[in-house]
Amino acid sequence: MNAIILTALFGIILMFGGVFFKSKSTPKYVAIGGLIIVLIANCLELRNGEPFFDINLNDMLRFTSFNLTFLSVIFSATLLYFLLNGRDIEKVGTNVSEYFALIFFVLCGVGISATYNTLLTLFLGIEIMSIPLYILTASDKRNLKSNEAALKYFLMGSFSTGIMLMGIAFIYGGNTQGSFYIDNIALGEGKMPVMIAVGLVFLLTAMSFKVSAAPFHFWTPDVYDGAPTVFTSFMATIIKAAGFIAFLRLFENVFGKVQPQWQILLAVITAATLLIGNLTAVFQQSVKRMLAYSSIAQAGFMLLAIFALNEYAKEGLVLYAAAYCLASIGLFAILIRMNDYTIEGFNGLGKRQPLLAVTATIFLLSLTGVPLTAGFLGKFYMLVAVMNDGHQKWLAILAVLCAAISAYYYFRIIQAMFFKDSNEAPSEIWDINPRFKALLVITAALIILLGIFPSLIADWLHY
Amino acid sequence: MSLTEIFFWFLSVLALGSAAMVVLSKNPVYSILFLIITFFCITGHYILLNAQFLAIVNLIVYAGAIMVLFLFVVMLMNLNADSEPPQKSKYLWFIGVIAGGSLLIILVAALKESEASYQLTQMNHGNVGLIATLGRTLFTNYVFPFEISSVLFLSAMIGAVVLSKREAVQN
Amino acid sequence: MPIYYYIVLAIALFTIGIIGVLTRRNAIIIFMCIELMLNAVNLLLVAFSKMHNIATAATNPTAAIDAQIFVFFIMVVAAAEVSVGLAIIVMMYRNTHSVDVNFLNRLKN
Amino acid sequence: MFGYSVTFPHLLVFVPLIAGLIIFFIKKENSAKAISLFASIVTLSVSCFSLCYADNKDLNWVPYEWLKYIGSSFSLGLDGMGKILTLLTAIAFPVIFVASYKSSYKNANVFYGLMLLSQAGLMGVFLSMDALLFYFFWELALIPVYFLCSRWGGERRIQATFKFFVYTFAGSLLMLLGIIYVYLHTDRTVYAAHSFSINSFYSVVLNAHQQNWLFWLFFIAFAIKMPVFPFHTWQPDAYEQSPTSVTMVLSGVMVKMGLFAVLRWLIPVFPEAVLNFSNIVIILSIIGIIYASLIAIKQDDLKRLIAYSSIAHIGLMCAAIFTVEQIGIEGVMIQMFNHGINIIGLWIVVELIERQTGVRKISQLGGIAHTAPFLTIMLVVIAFANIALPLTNAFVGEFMMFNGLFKYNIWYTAIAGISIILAAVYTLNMVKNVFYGNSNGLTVAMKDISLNEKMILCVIIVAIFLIGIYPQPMLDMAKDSVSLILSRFK
Amino acid sequence: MSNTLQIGWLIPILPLIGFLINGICRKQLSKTLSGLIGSGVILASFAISLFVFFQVKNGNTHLAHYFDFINTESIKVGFDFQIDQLSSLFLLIITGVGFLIHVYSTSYMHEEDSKDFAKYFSYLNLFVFSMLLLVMGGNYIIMFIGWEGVGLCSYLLIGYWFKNNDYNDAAKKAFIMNRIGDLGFLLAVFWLITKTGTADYHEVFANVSKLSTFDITGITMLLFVGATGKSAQIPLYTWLPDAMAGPTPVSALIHAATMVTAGIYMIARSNILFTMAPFTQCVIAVIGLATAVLAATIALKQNDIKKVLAYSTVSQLGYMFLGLGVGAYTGSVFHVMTHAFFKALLFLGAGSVIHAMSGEQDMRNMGGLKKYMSITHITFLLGCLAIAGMPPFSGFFSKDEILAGAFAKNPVYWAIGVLTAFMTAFYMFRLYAMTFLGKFKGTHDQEHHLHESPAAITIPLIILAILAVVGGWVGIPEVFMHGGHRLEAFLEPVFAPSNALVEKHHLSHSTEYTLMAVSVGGALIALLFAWNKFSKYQKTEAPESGIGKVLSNKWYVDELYNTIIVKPIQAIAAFFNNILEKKGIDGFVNGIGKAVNYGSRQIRLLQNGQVGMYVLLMVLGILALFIIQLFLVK
Repeated sequence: MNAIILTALFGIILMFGGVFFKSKSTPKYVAIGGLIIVLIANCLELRNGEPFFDINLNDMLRFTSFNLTFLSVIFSATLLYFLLNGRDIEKVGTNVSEYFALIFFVLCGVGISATYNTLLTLFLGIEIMSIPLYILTASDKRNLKSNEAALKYFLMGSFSTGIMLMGIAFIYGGNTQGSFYIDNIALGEGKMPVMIAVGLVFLLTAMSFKVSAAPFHFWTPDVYDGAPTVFTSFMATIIKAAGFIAFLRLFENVFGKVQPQWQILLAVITAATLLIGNLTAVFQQSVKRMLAYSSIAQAGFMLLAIFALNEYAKEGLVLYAAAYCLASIGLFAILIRMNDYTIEGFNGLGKRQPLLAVTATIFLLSLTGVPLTAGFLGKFYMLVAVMNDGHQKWLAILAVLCAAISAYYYFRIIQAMFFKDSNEAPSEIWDINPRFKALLVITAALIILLGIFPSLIADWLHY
Repeated sequence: MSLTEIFFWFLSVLALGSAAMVVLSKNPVYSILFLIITFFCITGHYILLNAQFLAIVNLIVYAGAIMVLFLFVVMLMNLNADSEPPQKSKYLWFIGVIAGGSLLIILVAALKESEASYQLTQMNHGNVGLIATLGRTLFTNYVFPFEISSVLFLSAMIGAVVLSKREAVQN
Repeated sequence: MPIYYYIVLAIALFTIGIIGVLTRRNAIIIFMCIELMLNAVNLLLVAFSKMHNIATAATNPTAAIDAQIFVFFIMVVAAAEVSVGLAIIVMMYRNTHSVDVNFLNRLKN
Repeated sequence: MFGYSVTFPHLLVFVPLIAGLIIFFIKKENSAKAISLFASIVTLSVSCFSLCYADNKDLNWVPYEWLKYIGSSFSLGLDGMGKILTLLTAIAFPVIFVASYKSSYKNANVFYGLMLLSQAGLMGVFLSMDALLFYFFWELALIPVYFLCSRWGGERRIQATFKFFVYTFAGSLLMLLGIIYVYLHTDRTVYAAHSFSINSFYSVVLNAHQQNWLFWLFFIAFAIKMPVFPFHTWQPDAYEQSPTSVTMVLSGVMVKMGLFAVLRWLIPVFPEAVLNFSNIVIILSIIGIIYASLIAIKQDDLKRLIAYSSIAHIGLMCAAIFTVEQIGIEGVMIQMFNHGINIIGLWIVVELIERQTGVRKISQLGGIAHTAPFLTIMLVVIAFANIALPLTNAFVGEFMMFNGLFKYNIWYTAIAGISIILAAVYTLNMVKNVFYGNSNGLTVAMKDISLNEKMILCVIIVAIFLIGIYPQPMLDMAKDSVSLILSRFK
Repeated sequence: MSNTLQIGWLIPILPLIGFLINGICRKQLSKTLSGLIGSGVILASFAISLFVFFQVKNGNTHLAHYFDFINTESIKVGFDFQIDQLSSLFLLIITGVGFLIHVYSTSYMHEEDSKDFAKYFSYLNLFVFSMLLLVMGGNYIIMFIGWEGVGLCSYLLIGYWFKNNDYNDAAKKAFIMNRIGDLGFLLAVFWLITKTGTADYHEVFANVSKLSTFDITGITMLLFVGATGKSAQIPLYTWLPDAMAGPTPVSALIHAATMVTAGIYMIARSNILFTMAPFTQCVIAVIGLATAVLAATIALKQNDIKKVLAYSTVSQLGYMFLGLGVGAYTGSVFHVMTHAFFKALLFLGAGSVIHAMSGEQDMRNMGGLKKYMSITHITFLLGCLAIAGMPPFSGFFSKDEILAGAFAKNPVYWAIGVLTAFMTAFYMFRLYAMTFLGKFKGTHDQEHHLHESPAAITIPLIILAILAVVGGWVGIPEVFMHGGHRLEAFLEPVFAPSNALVEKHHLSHSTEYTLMAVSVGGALIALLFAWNKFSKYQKTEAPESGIGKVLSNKWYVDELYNTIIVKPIQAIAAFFNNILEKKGIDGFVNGIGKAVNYGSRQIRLLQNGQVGMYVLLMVLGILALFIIQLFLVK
C-alpha cells in the first residue's frame, strides 16, 4: 500500500516539479530520494505488515510477504537503474521531470498489478503500467525509430488490452459467483466450464503478450530496439518482472487447481518462446536488438515458473527476476555509453576499459547462467521447479539446450571485448565517471553475492 | 416475437452491419460515422438491458467525445479515400478474414456446447443499472480504483502534452 | 433472451474489430477497430451482469453491479488510451505525413 | 555462514582461490609468477600433509550450512580417491608454473590468477561431497580455462575453445538436470524437502527405468569431459590451440574430472544402469582407443599427436571403470595419477622444443638428440612411460586395467591390446623423426635445457619410477574408495 | 636372511648400478673408466652367479621374496626371484658371455668418443640387468618386466648410431615386432591370473591341473606368440636380420647369445603347461622347424657376413623350438648354452674381421684373411665346426640331442632337421671360405690396412673358442658314456613334472648311431663342398636368378608384410584422420552449430516489421491455443 500511494504521490510531485525545477538534474535527485523513501516504506510494510495509510480497499489489493518482497526487489532494481542511468534520462529530451513522473506512475502501476486481488485492479494496474510506457517509448520525438516503436507498441498493446478484457468478461460470465474477486472466481478441481476455458485462453494470451512470450512477442524486438535505450533498459527488466508477478499470481490463485488442463498450453508457449528467443538472438548484429531477443529468451525461462507453479517456482521467480534485472540493467548501462551498438563496437573494450569489460562479462555470465552468478541459481530453481512438477520433462531438456545456445550469443560479446582488437578507430565511449564504475562494480558484486548466497533474498520468502 | 426481441434483432443486425462497414469503407470519415452508428446500436442494447447509466455514458463519452476526437484528428490530417494507403495484397486480406472468421466459429461452436450459455438475461427491468445504485457503489466500495484511475489520466495528460508539444529548437 | 445471443453478437463485433486490425493499414482505422473490440466487451459484460442479476442475485447481490462498474472503468481507460494514442499518431503524422502503419518499418528482423 | 574448524579440504580449495584473487591485482609480472608459484607450493605441501594425516575412507565431513532451504551444504571431504587426484592437482600446478617460468605472457597477473582459480575449481570438484557444490566447482574449473585458452592461445583459438566451452557446457547442463532429478527423489532433511549431500545420493532409491535415462544424462556430460569417442572432437583442437601450460592443465588434470565424476557420482548412484550399459560404454571406449591410436599415427603436429594418444589412454581407463572389476578400477585410480604425470611431462618437452625452434611439426624437426641430449633422454623416458613400459608408473595401471578388462571379456582385451602396439608405433615414429636422424636448420641451433626445467623433468621422472617400482602405497590409498564403490554392486 | 641365496638380488642390481653410473656421469668418465665399470659390474655379478650356481648344484634352490609389487584384493604380485637350476644356468651364460662381450667391446667401440662410449656401456649394463630380471623373476610379471626391458635395450642398442635413419627404422621394427609378441605374453598372463588367481610360477604349476584343456592350449599358444616375437620365429622373425644394424658385440650378446633365447627360457620354465598342451607343442615344433629351414635357405644366399650369421641364429633358434616342441627341453636348453658359446664366438669373430676391414661387411670383398689375422681365423674355424655339428665340438651334442628327440616324436621332423643341419654346414663354410680362404678381393688400402685385432678382442675369442669346443661335454649322450649327461641330471628337478607326464621313449643305440652318422656325414659332405667351391670364389656381377633371386631377397617376406599389414593400416589411419574424423564426427558437431545459425537466419524473417503481420501471427497463435484448449485437451 505504502508503495502505491507514495509512488503516485512522487509522480505527481515530479509532474508539477517540471514547472518549478530550475536545474536540469534536480528531478533526478528528487526521484532518487523519492524512490529510496518508497523502498524503505515498502520494506517497513514487509517487516511489520502495517501500511502507513488506512484506506478502504474493499479487499481489492492484497499484500503478502511474497508480493512485497517482489516489490522491494523491483524497487531496488529501479533505484539501481536511476543511479546508473539518471544522467542518460536527462539526455533523452527536454521534459526530464515528466519522464521521471511517468516512471513513477509506472511503478505505481507495478505496485497495483503485483498486489491486485480483483480482475479490476489487475486491469487497472496493467493499464497504468502500460500507458506511460507508450509515452516513454515515443519520448524521442524527432527519431522515426522511436515513433515507429511507439506506434507499434501502442497499437498492439491496446489490442492485447482488448483481448484481456474479453477474457475477463468470460471469466466473469462463466463463474457461478458472478464476481471479479480472485478468491471467488478461483476454480476448484474438476473440468472447468467452457466459458472459463475461453476466458483463460484470452487472459493467457494477454499476459503472454505483456511478458513477450512467443507467439505474442513480436512487438518486443522492435519496441526495445526503437525506444530510447534508457527506457528500453527499464522496460526490458522491471516491467517484464512486474508482468511476470501479475501473470504468476493470476494463474496460481485463479487457475492453480486446474493446472493439468492448461499446462500443455504453457508448455507450448514456453517452448516456442525459448526457441524463438534464443535462435533469433544468435544472428543479431546490434547488441541492443540482441538483448531484446535475449530478454525474450529469458522470459521463456521465467515462464517455466508459471508452467510449474510450485514453491520452487515462486521462490525461483523472485531470484530469477532479481538476477535478470541486475544483469540486464548493468549491461544496458554499459551499452548506452557505447557509440557503436554493433558487436564490433565492443571489440577491444577489454583493453580500453578493462573494468567495464570485466563487469560486463560478469553480467553476461549471469545471463548465461554460469554458476557463482545469480543467473545460475535462477535457472537452477526453474529447472528444479519443472522437474519437480514431473510432467513434460522434455521442456527442461529443451530449456538447458537453449541455455547452451544462449551461451553462443552472450559469449560473442565476451569474445569481442577480450579476444578481438578493434581494427578501426576505437569507438570512443563517453561519460565514464568513477561513480558509474563503482556502481557497476557493486552491481557485479551483488550478482556474485546472490549467486553464492541466494538466501539473502530467498529467506525473506520463508518468513 | 415480443417487441424486445424485435428491437434486439434490429439493433444487432444494424450493429454488425455498420461495424462491417467500418472495416470496409474506403473513406476514414465514413468509417468513423459507421462506428458512431455501431455505438448507437450498442447504447440501444444497454437500454434494452435497462443499464441506463452506461447507456448515457456510452452515448456521451464514446459516441460523443471520443468519436469527435477521432473525427477531429482525421479532419486535421484531412484524410480521405484517395489519401488512404493502398490496400494490402488481396490474399493477406483473405487470410485476415479467414483467421478472424475461424476464431468466431471456434468460439461460437465451443460455447454452444456449454449449458451456461443458455441462462437468461434480465431484459428491460431490474434496477442494477440505475445511476443511483451504481453511483453509491462507485463511491463506497470502488473508491480506490476510482481514485487510482486518476493516475491513469494524469499520465495520459502528461503524454498528450509531452508528445504533441512543439519542442523548441533541438539542442 | 438467452445470454448466448449476446455472446455471439459480442464475439461477432469483436471479430470484426480483429479483422479490421488485421486488414487495414490506416493507423486511425486500426485504432477505431480496437475501440470496437472494447465495446464488444462492454456489451458482453453488461449482458452478463444482467444474467447474473437473475442467476446469482441470491448468493452475491453485488455481482451485477460490479460488472457495470467494470464497464465504466473500461470506458475510463479507453478514453485515456485514446488521448495518448491519438497523440502518438499525430506525432508520427507530423514526422512522416502519413498514417500508414507500414510506412514506417525501419525496425525489422 | 562458514563454520568453525578449517580442515585440509578447505585449505586445498581456498589457498589457490584466495591467492588467485589476490594475484589479479598484482601488476608486476615477476611477483605474480612468484606468488602463484608460492601459493601452489603451499597447496602441494598441504596435500602432502593430508596424505599422512587424513584417513582414506572419510566420506563424512563437517557440513557447513549453505543453501538451507534447498538442502545443499558446503561440504568438502577427502577420501583415498580424492587424495590421489588432489595430489595430482597439487603437483601439476607448481610443475607447470616452474616449467613455464621462462615463457612470459601478456598481463601475466590475469594469466596466473585464472590458473589458480582453475586449480581451486579442480580441487573443489575432487573434494565436494555435495552434488550442487560439485556442479559449482565443475563449472568454476571450466570458465577460467576457457578464458585462458581463448586469450593466450593459438591463432584459431577463439573457435576452438568456444567449441570446447559450448560442448562441455551443454553436457554439464544435462548433468545438472540429472542431478536435480535425483535430488528430487532424496529423502527430506531438517530444513529442506530434499538433499544434495552425497550420502543421500548414494542412498536414493530409483527404479531401473529412471536409472537408465539418468545414466545417460550424467554419462554424456562426463564422456564429453573425458572425452570418450565419439564426443572427443573438441579435444585435439583445444589442445592444439591453447597455450601449452593450459594444455597441461586440460590434459593432465581436467580430463580426470570426467573419470573421477564417473567413479564418484555415476557408478555408485546408478548401479543397475551401469550394469545395463557397461557393455555399450566399453565398446565405445575400445573403438575410441583403436580409432585414436590410428589417427595419432597420422598426426604431424606434436600437440595433436599427444592429444590423440591421450584420448586412447582415457578410453582405456573408461573401459576399465565400466568393467566394475575391483582390479580394473584400482588400476584406473592409479592410472589417473600416472597419466597426469606422464602427459604433463610430454607437454613440457613439447613446449621446450616449441619455445626454441618455434615449430611443432614433426616433419620439420629432427636430430634434436645431437644438440639436446638431456632433453632427449627425458623425452624418451617419459615417452616409454607413456606407452607403459614395465617399471614405469603407467605399466602398473595399464596392467591392472587390462587385467580387469580381461576378466570382463577376452576379446575386448585382445582388441584394446592392439593399442599398445599402435602406441609403440606412433611414439617411436615421433621419437625417431623429432630426436634422431640428422639435425636440420631449425634444430641445429637448439640449446639443451636449463636448470629449472631439468629439475622439473627430473621430478617427473622420479615420480614415474617411484610409482613404477613401488606402487603399493598408492594402491592402498585407493583401496577403500574402490571397495566403497563396489559395495553398491554386492 | 634365512637362505644364503637371498643375496640373489645383488646379481641384477650390480649391472643396474653400472648403468646408472655410466649413464649419469657419462660426460665425466674417461673411456677406460667407464669400460672398467661396465665390465667390472658384470664380472662381479658373474662371480656371484658362480656362487649361486654351486649353491644350487648342492641342491639349494630358493624363492626370494623382496617386496610386494602389486597387492590388491584380487591379485598379489610379489617382487620375487626364483633361483633354481634353470635360472642359475642362464645366469652363468648371461653374465659369463656378457662379461666377455663387455671386454671385447672396450676395444671394439674405441673409436666412439667417450660420451657415447659410456652411453654404450650403460645400455649394455641395462640390458644385462633386464635379462637377469627376466630369468630370475619368480613370477610371470617380473619375467615380463625383464622381457620388455630387454626389448627396450635392444631398441636402444640397435639404434645406437641414431644419425642413420635406417638404423632407427631397424630399431623401431625390432621393438614393435617384440611388442606384438609381448601382447600375446600379456594376454597369456591375464588368462593365467583370471583362471588361477596368481602369476607365481610355483602356484601356477601347482594348480595347473585345475585348468581346462582349452585354457591351457590358449595360454600356451599366447605364450608361444610372445616367444615368437622375442626369439624371432615365424611370423615375427624379420626384425632380427635388420637388427644387425647395431654394433657387432651387441649382435653377439643380444641377438645371438641371450635375449633371443628368452623365448626358449620362458617355455622351458613353464614346460609343464606346454607338456599338457600337445596341440601347442605340435605347433611349436612345426613353426620351429619351418623357421629353421626358411632361415637356413635364406642364409645360403646372403653376402653380408652379419646377415648370414643372423639368419643362422634364426635357424638355430628354430632348432631349439623344435626341441621344445618335441619335449626335449633339456636338449633345447643345452643347445641354448652351446649356441651361446659358438654363435657369440662367430659374431665376435665377424666383428673382428669387420674391424680389420674397417667397416666392410660384404664377404665378396673379403677373402684370404687367414694370413693376416690368424687367431681370429682359428677361433672362427672352431666356431664354424661347432655350429656345423662336427663331433666332438659342442654343437654336435646339443643338436644331436634335439634331433634324437625329434626322431623319437616323428621321423619327418628329424629328416627336415637334418636337412637344415646340412644347409647350416654349407652356408657356414661358404662364409668361412669366402672370408678367410682364397685371395683378398677388397680395395687396395683396405688390404694395406688389414691387421690382427688387439688382445681385448682376441682373448674373448679364445675363451669362447675353448667353450665352443668343450661346452658340449657336459651333455655327452648315454650311448657314449653312461651318466655322461650331467646337464640333464642337473636340470632334472626343473623338468621333473613334465617328464613324469610323458614316458621317456628310448631309442635303441643302433638307431642313435645311424642318426648321428647320417647327420655328421651329410654335414661333412656339405662342408667340404662349400669349402672348395667358395675358397676359389670370384666376384661376379651376374645378377641372381630363379630360386637364387628369391632366396637372396629373403623370400620377399618383408615386402609381403609391407603390403598386407603396414600399408592397409596406414590407409585406414589416413581414412580415419582425413575423412571420418574431420568430415564425419567433427563435421556433425559443427553441423549442429551451422544448423542453429541457419535456423536463426530463417526465423528472423518472421519479424518483418509490419504490424499487420504481427497481429495476424498473434491471432493465429490464439487460434492454435483455442484449438488445443477446447478440442484437444480432454
